[in-house]
Amino acid sequence: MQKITRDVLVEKAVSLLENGSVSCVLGWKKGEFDYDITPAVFESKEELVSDFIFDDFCGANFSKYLVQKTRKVEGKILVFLKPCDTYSFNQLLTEHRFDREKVYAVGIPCEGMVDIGKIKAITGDGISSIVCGDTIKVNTIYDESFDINAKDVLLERCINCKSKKHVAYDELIGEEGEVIESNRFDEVARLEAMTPDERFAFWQNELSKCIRCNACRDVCPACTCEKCVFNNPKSGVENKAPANEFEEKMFHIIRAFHVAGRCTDCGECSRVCPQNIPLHLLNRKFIKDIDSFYGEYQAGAEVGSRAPLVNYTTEDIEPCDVFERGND
Amino acid sequence: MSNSKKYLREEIIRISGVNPKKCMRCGKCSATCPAYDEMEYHPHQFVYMVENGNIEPLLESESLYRCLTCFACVERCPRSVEPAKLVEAVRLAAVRKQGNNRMTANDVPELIDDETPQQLIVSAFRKYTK
Amino acid sequence: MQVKEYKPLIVAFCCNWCSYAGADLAGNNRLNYPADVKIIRVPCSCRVNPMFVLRAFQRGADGVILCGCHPGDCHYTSGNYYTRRRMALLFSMLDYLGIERERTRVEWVSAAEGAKFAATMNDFAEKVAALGENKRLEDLRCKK
Amino acid sequence: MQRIGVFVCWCGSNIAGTVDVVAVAEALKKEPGVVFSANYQYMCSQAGQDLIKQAVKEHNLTGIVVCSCSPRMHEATFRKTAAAAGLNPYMVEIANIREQCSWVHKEMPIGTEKAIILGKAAIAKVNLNVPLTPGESPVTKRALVIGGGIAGIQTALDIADAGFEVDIVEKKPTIGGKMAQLDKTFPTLDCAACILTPKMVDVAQNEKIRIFSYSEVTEVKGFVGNFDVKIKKKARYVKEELCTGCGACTEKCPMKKVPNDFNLNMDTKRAIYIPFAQAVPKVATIDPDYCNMLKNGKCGVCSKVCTAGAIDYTQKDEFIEEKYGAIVVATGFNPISMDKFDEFAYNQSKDVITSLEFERLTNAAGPTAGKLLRPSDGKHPEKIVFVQCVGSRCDACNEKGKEYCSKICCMYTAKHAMLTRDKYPDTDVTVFYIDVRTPGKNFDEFYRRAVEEYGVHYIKGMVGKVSPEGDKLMVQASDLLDNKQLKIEADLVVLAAAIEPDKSARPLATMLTASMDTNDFFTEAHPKLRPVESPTAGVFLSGACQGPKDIPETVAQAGAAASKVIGLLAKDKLTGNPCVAHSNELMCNGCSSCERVCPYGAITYEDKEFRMPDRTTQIRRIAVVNPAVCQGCGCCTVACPSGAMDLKGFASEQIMAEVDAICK
Repeated sequence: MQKITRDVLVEKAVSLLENGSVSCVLGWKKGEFDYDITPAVFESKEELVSDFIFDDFCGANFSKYLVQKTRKVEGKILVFLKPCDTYSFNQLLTEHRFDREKVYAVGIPCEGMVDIGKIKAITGDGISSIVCGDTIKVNTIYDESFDINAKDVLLERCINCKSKKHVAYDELIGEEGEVIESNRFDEVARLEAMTPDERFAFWQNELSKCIRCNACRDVCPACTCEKCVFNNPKSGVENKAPANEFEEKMFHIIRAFHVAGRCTDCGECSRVCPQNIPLHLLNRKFIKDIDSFYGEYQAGAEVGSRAPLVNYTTEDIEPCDVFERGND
Repeated sequence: MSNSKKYLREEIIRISGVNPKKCMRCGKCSATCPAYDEMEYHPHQFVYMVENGNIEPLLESESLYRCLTCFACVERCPRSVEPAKLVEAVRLAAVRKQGNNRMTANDVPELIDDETPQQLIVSAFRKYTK
Repeated sequence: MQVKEYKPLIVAFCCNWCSYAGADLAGNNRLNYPADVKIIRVPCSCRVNPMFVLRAFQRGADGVILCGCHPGDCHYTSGNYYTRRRMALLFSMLDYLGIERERTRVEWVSAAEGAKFAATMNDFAEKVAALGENKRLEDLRCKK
Repeated sequence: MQRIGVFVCWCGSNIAGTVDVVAVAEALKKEPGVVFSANYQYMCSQAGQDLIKQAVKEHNLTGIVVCSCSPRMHEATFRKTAAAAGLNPYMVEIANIREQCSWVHKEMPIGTEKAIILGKAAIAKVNLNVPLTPGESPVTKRALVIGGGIAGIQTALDIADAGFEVDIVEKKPTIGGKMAQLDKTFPTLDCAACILTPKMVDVAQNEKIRIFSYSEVTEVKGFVGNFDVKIKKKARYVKEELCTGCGACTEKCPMKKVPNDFNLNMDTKRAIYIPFAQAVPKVATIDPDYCNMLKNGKCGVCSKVCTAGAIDYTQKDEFIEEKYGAIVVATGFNPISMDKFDEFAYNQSKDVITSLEFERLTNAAGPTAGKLLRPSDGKHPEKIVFVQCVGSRCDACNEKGKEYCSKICCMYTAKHAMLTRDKYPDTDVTVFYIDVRTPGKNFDEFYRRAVEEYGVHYIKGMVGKVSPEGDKLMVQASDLLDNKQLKIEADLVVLAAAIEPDKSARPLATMLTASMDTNDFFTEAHPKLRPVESPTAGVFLSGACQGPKDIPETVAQAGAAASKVIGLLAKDKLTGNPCVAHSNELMCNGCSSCERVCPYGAITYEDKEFRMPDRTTQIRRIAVVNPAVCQGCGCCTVACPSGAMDLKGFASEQIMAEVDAICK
């Protein structure tokens, strides 16, 4: 389905690596299965040619890796950024989390990534091979094969894609897109319209699935703290296992609050959640509230913008009035 | 203030969207009004009388129809009170009150004579095509 | 099993300069409010981390109220403006998760508003009591 | 583990009447860390304090909890008690069992139960208290005054009088400000120059005062007691130290058509000029926009006539860096632009002028040598109309004007009207007013004199329109009391334009991290109790930069600001509040969230090298709190995503311990 091919990216990476402009490349690498693509650092032409992948499973957002990587690597790092990744990239720059001089960012177009969960819902377990394309061809170890329309199994975040436009890059491959009017807040609005009891039941059900694997935190480009409060015995919220309902709720409330105003809605949290908890609905609630209370704000749209929670106006809405406005 | 007065006052304020309490009584509206001498009640009085619920005399007054709706008072009011909108609202109240004097735009042309100011014609059309 | 009379537990965070002084004034004027309200002094309402609010609920509070200087009157010029944003978002989120709205509140109480402080606490305690025990944000490990 | 002593006060019957103090003392004895517990009738009395001191010594106490009245009442008392007993004063916590317990609850069991819980919370907090020592920082004993108007002059003179060095930075070539442009001052009608210029001379002659004229502040770093300021001395192409101010150059310069801003462009000056005869410093300045020599290298007349050899066409902007202990902002005001007020025909007719222009027209040193003549044709005006509140008291949505009352216009308009009638009894003077506001000593008397003795016509109403007709001005106005619309033929219309802060104030506020209101007036630390201090420590406010003011008020405020500065500079060291924020550099992300919410600019960033566990080093951006500037609000602690930022004395752990104790 992707318009840009793996070979174009490899060629670009190899040329930059060989002329010495960059010393390593952040890219996608095939994992054990066709669908578990993992982020990887490539340091040679050979590695790139043999292992670099770009297909419909390359959802991973590399922005976060730059925080640690730029501190360790001599020379520049080449990073490939899909439109949604560029927002995280900018947000991290706003927060001074890495040195822009040490990065060479190549913007690449994205046609949307697919959700292996949705594919498995169709094919069942035991996938032996997947060939990407507008029609995804899946074979299983039970000798079954499936032809699936890629558009039918897009990741939630891609169905509700907010932007095909790159907001940061040194170089762009392919065509530039536009910011999109998405319906990403519809689901939040649907929840808001429920009764408190229904909402409570919904979240109780969802959050109780949490196994505290911390994948959402570990993948989140806004969660780059040197020391996470959940790992800090002094923070008062340290906890490493899902002890009970309260812990599950608190973890997710605090996590959402910590990234509120900084979350770019990249959707990585929901993509990686092994329990399929719709975590993006927590973050989007904050984004929706911020938009309606304090005016539209897209984190990462520009470097240096003042996040809503470190800003104020004297006319801001009172906390007692948020319920009337929030459920419009 | 009696209830009926209050009601009428609320009605005028609602129609006009004007908050007469913002007025600081500087009189600039009346100072600026080109139809001042034609009017029994002047723009600043309109604001004051509406604020006090003293609207009956306005409804009865010719002044309502002497206002050219030129918006000079709206433009120059330092407090953004917008007196012309109040006049317009009282006019509307007068129209609605009588109920049977509602015209259609087609009725306007035959009422025009040489004396009629152009702005009145324009506002008549504006009003009766609503 | 012994049936215990239900008394709500309310934690009130008060800023040192306005609301804590307002609470003192309520005391000076002998204005009653329920003993269920326990005040914690903070330098400014903006010192209150959302984690403290959750902590209170975890440990068994039935309601949490923040009191600060009126907007524009903050001793530190802008602290309460940040509080206003933080708590607006936090409360909206708690509501989104189905936690009763009436359990959380922000109120601006000046040093001169002893009567408002007492009235606010009476009202808040009454509303929280009407909701009954906090079940939706309780941590059973912390229950006696 | 702490060794805590608990002291429960009866406060006579104030507490003991509703709280069983003995039971409270007994119950709290069992709390972790508590090694001593006592109750006493009046803890704050000498005997009560002695009891505390004795217990500290006998039981080796490391922390104290006093269950008594509000900490706002006696926290300071008990901290002193602790210090006297050799304990760190910040190891004391108060449980407020009077104002927030015994006085608001009626029944003994309820009061007692709550008092115990409040005591437990205080004990839980003290368990986590650490001794705190206020930070100290040295004070540079020199003050900077930004702005050389009457506010800046008075502040500088008062500071210098106390023996401290003061520098004045003034962006114009001379100090004096707006007051130097005025003719007479209300309500006494003494001449502005007569009372101002001696002060200007005092400034020039005072050994403690340096004047940086034609200069601007371009950078401010540091904090209270230790500001580092960069000042740009603009090139005036004249060597200040050589120029004698003889004025020969200003007479010979062939470039005569330079608008004279000192006279509000109502006449012209030369390209080399001294703004006015009593200028301080009395030094010529070349206007580079008009000087032929500077523009195209042709001329050089001034250089030829200057016997002192002071002209230097190659002069460059010069930057001066200086340290200051305190900064006084005295940037003053300007009348707002009349461009948007089309109805008054200000841009259409030369005979519609602002009040400040009127001041110049009546000033003996002004363009007409003090004769009141119409700018258009130089004729004597027979009918003058004054319009008050032009651009003042406008609605917030009105883009032309200002929401506030400019405060000085009523009085100067009365002054102008009165002086006109005094000098030219044949001239008819009408003032249109909305309200006449005269709260000030002898102010209303002054206004009444204008009406009663001088026959000025005061008409309640506003002017709606001014239209030039021939050589006259047609003024259309309302007379609200007579309920009439007036049409007056006038020769001169004078607009009392609203005043606004000088444009240089906003960038200056950013440099100083001093806060401003929406109108760009500087905000005071407290509107009633700290009116001349900015919330930013070490920055003080003098004159109209803080809000519209007349001269007496400005001088009073200037003196007040000076006394605050003197109070600061008199100290050798500044002792801060130890309850300040501090950042744990190991956890800090360097993300700037804390810096953005800090109202005091107390947080800066530095790159620090860290040694990593794998023996490599990493350079990370980390936040550093300046304890001398931090006021301890704690806003940064919540903005910090990683929890690296904490507040001493109100640490997150302490507050959570209180929460836990209350909820237990």
